[in-house]
Amino acid sequence: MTTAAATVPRAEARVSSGLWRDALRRLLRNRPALLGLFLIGVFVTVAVLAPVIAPADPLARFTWNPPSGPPPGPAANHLFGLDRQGHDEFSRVIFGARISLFVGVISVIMGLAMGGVVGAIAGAAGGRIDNVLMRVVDVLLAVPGILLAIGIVAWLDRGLVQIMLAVAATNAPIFARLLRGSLLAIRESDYVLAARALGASGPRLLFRHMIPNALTPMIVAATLALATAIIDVAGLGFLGLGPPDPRTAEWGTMLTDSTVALRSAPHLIFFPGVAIIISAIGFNLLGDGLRESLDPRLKR
Amino acid sequence: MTVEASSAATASRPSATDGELLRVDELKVWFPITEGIVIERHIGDVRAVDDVSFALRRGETLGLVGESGCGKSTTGRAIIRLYRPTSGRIVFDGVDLSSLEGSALRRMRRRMQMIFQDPYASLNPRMNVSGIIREPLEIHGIGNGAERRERVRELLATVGLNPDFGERYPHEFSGGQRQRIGVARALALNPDLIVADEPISALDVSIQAQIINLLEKLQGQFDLTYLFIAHDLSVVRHISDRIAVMYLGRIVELASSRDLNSVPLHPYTVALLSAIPVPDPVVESRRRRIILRGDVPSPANPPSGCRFHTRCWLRERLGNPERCTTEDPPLRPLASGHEVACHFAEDVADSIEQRQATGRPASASRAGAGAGSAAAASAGGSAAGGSAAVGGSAAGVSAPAQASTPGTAAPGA
Amino acid sequence: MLKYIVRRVLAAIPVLFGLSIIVFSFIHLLPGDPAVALLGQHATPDRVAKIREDLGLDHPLYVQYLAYLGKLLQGDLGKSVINNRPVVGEFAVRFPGTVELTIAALVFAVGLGIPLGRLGARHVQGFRDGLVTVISLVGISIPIFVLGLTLQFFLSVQLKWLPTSGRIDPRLDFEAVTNFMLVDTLLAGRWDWFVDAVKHLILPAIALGSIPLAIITRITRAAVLDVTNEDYVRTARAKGLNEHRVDDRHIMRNAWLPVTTVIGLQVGGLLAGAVITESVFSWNGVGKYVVEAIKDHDYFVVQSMILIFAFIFLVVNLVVDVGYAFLNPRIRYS
Amino acid sequence: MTAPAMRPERAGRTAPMARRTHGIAPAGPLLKVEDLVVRFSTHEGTVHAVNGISFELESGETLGLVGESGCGKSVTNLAIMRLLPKPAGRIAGGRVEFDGLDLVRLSENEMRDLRGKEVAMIFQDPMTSLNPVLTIEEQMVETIRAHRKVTRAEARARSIELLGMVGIPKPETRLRSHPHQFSGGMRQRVMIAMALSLEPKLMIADEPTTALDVTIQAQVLELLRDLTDRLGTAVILITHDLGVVAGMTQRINVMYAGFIVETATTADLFAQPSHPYTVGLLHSIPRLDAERHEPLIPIEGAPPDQRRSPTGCPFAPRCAWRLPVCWTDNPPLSPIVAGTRVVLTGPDTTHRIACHNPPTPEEATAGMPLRPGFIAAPPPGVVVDELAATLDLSPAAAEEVVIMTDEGPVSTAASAGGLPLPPEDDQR
Repeated sequence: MTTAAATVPRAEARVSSGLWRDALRRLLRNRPALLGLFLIGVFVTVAVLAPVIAPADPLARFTWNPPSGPPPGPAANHLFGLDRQGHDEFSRVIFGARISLFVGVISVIMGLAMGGVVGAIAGAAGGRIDNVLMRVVDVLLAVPGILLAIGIVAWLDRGLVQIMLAVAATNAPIFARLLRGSLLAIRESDYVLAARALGASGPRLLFRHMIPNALTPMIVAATLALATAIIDVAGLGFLGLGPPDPRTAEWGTMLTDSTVALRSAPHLIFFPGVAIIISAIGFNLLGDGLRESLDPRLKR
Repeated sequence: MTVEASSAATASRPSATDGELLRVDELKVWFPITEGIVIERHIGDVRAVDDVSFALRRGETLGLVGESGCGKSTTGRAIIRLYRPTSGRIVFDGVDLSSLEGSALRRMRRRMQMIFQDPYASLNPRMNVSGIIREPLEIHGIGNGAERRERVRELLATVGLNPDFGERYPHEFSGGQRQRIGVARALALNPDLIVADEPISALDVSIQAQIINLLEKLQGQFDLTYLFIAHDLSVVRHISDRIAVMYLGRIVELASSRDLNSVPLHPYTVALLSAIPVPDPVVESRRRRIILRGDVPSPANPPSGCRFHTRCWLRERLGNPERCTTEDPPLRPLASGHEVACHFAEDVADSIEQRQATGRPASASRAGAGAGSAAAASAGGSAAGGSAAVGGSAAGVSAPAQASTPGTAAPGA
Repeated sequence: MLKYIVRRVLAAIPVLFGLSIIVFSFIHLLPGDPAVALLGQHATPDRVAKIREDLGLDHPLYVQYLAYLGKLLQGDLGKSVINNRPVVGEFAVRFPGTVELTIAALVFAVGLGIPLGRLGARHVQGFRDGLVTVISLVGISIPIFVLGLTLQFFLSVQLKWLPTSGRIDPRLDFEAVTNFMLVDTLLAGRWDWFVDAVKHLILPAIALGSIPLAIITRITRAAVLDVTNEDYVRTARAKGLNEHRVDDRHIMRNAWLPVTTVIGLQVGGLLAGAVITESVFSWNGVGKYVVEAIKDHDYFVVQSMILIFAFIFLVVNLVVDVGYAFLNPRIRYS
Repeated sequence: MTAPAMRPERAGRTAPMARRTHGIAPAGPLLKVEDLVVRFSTHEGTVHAVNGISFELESGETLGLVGESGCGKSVTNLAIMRLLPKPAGRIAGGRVEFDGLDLVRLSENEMRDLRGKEVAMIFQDPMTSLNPVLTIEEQMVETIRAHRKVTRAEARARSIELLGMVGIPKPETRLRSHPHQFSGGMRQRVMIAMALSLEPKLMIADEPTTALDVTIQAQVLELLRDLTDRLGTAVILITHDLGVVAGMTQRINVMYAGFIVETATTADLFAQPSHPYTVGLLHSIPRLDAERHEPLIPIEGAPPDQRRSPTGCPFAPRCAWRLPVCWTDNPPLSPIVAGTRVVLTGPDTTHRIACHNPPTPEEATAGMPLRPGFIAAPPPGVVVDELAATLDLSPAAAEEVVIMTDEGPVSTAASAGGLPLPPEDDQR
């Protein structure tokens, strides 16, 4: 391997570029990542433009014949069919993207903020402070992901904010661990030593040297966490811990009583399910692509 | 510890010796070894640097040489105060650095800089070259934007890089060029002292000379004082005025570059010199290699007495005197400017080993040129006759590290 | 080695303490009046008074905590507010179901994930590798309940190959001895019952095991690729060993190290996933118990279950760490 | 040292071999590499790692392969062993004949039989070349049992014997240790023991001491020399250290950018270094035995980008002696004295270089061209005046060159925009 590495020249001669721009260039050459970007693009567009795209109000009720029979499946007037309350499933799937995107993004940002601060303090301070903070993180990590979220929602009662907090709380310790790990490694790197030898102050070391170099794994983790967040939010909804109003168009909640629908109305499982999978695949693809392009050594 | 008191004394004293820029006194840098999860227990120390003293005159280059783990890099880093000394003093231009903190330390850092070994690791990959070189100016608030830009261009030119390359990032440069960037950064504040920690050992042979020449040129140009740390004695000798040889956290020999090479007086230095291959088969055939047995002991648990005694060829020849294992030899002057930490250094002087190691012909063995068999035979003969003591007692099994002994292996085969 | 195990066990103690504090806060710091929150708005005043006394809510917090800790150490996990049954008893009956499911899922994930990962690594960048990558991507992106419902729809509803839900045909009548269906049916001496239990187990195990499968596949592939580039693998080839041996002894022996760690971490994910899986498949285990408790606002149950799950997770990780140390001579001899 | 003591024996052993080569004996040399070409496919393009090199090796001979990182010396040997990293590396042409077998065309199974048994290899970093999770015993025994039908106990006994031979104390107990329980020097001894366990005809040592301290290096080289000598093993020693080859080898190939640029007996090479690159290398390193402050003369620039297919002499951009022809024609390896009959191995090996304008012995000693008014030829298409205006190209003035000394002047001029050649990985 060493020989191969030694013979493989480093970078192409080109106009000067930072590592970020290099990474972007590599990302744009990565086909799976582009597919991921495309899926995310569709997802975000649908979420943002939901009122424009959706043919019906997600809460509007339609009727079907016979009223005692199962709700009708896909048809020309209702692309994804109707649910058992007579809502237009297509419109609900479209509006569901809003909640998934909103809750997912906010909870990942909250998780990043909480985990980032803890990780940065632990990684920058090291020693005893690090030790104490990491024990706390260990405790949170000991409670398996969605169970922690369930506990938090059960504790704080149902509600969008509670869901965000719950999902954030499952992500935060992971981010904290990750950032702390990279910071501790970077702390010992030669370029940080060099900056210290120049007399750089603590904040300068942290913000100019350590954090910028610790960001890449965080970016990757955050992207992948978006996929998990969407799944977790839907999971809470599925367990009946979703938004307090049961009529809310939320993908997981829409699946809640689908167990009954299995036999009579499989379209009520299929469409929200596919929506969740596609958006999760999008973020997973992008996350993997980012990992490869941000750290070219991983590329094979 | 009386460090505090004596440091106050030094501080009040005006620059004692003329032209002395740096004095390191009884420097110790120990790294604690701890055990336990909740409560950490201190169970020992890695004595990376254990009682080291030397001085640097303004404008000179002192080479610090030794094998990995001998504490040379730790010494350099402690001087720059990347590590806090466990004890001892580091007096830089009359100021004791060992206990300085905060802004006082930061002010002193303007005057001493460091060049690192690995040009790939020592530059922040997320900063462009001018950002890297500008950083010391920013930290110390020197100049305004335009002046700093100008200074960066000037520095790039000084180290032999295109001043227009400032916007590029480290990964776009080769190892040699990166090391030039590191040098430019070190020069930015016009320091008095530069600690160069293995500045060329990560570079390809043909690039090494570029950096050495650059460092030499800069020294003349900017009146720099170098502490040049390296494991390669031939490089150190080339660039240094004086050389300190370190072994297991101690300086074992300190001499002018010339003396160290021609009349090494510590058995370790002799062995080190003899171990370095010379790119000349004729010389190689004439030289006699001293093969030290075994590995360097752990600095967490150094041997008693003289730290080199476990591997010392001289001790073996002298019949293992007890003094070596019980008494720690101090660094003592043997000739003018030549200090050695060995009880029996007098026995090294003009020994066959010393002559062999330095490549000076032993009495009658300057045989004909070429690597032909004539030369070989005569050198071999002299080896067998002259210094059987080195390996004689260790023919194979009993002293495994000396698996082969020159005098015995060849004729036997 | 023993020292290492002792150290690992000791290191888990502060985590357990931290956990007990968090779980304690869960009830004693419920927003509003905990007693009211526990019993609901319409509880009778004397019930509220009773629970206030039980929880010691009138005492300072640290006294409350010490009392709680004292009970915990005696193995008292409290009683359900709804039906007054002790949590420990309910747990004992339901836990085997969860264990059975989790083990089955783990077997599925490990048994399929490792060969898939090795396959991908061996044909890196080839078609098979692409397939493996897609499998692991989908596996990680598909929620348990979506996969579970899909499997139910196709394999149970449409094809009728496997039962939709439950642990065993409810019409069967046999004595629950261990509460492990696979064991109990065998104890009953009925092979056909055993087969029925296995059939019930398949779909939930696949649904639950899909995410760990994806992760294990991925990490195995990466670990094998990493190790393949190590110098010692080149040494092994340079010694003239055959590929089979290079693969087994030199690559896999080392690749196992990261894989082991990840498998250990997956156990936590499986326990959490069991909560959802059991809901999808009406699987009578601890997970379903938790979900029901949440819906009933039966906080004591939720509290205790979180504690127990975390405890199990810690124990499993401890076991994995020790296994890791056993596989890795660097730790074994330190 | 043992160098002197050993030489007569070496000479004695190689002499008949040399005779055999040129006599009627049917057996050819032990190893015959002909026009070997190795390519690497990377994301950034094809790397021309080895570009048609040829050399031979007699039984028992010790050959040095010298050059800087990326020059193709390690790749050459991995190609011989057919251990190029897959799927990136491949042998794109040429023959490798070992003991009458064409290694390039051998089946994987046949090749495997050869590895470890006939050709053994030790690597640069003893810290990573041994499997960390297996005991030394497991690793040694499996080597022996891969090639010999012996019992585990017999293989173990042999392992103990081998460890003793390489100077590991208490081999019976150490056998049960794991690699991390050994120091670097000791691990390299284990590697040597393992490599020699089947008494191979050829041992390839790839920078065996680069990762070791100098006193440990002395131990290991001593051991390596002694053992291969005793067993009559031919050795290819790969190193960047001219000092190491000076004391260890009988012949040397100097490699640059995937070409052999100079080949000679060790004595000849150092007595009369004749390729500008060899001369440059010798002047790049301070010598322990030199008078102090003999100035170093660096080789300017950096090695070429091997993703471009080579045109002209690969060393031309960095060469102080280059002529206009050097930019366009790659010189073949030819005797330094024109018309000499070429001997490929043994003590009479013909001293050959690949150079259009070799330095004279005086110039080689001085390390720079001495011919009055000589100036290295500018790249084709560039007017001298224009170039001289930008750069001072004479090596003597090199230190003073302000602009892009590291880039090599060519790149500046060739791409008028001032773009440098892509940086090379000149670490290691």
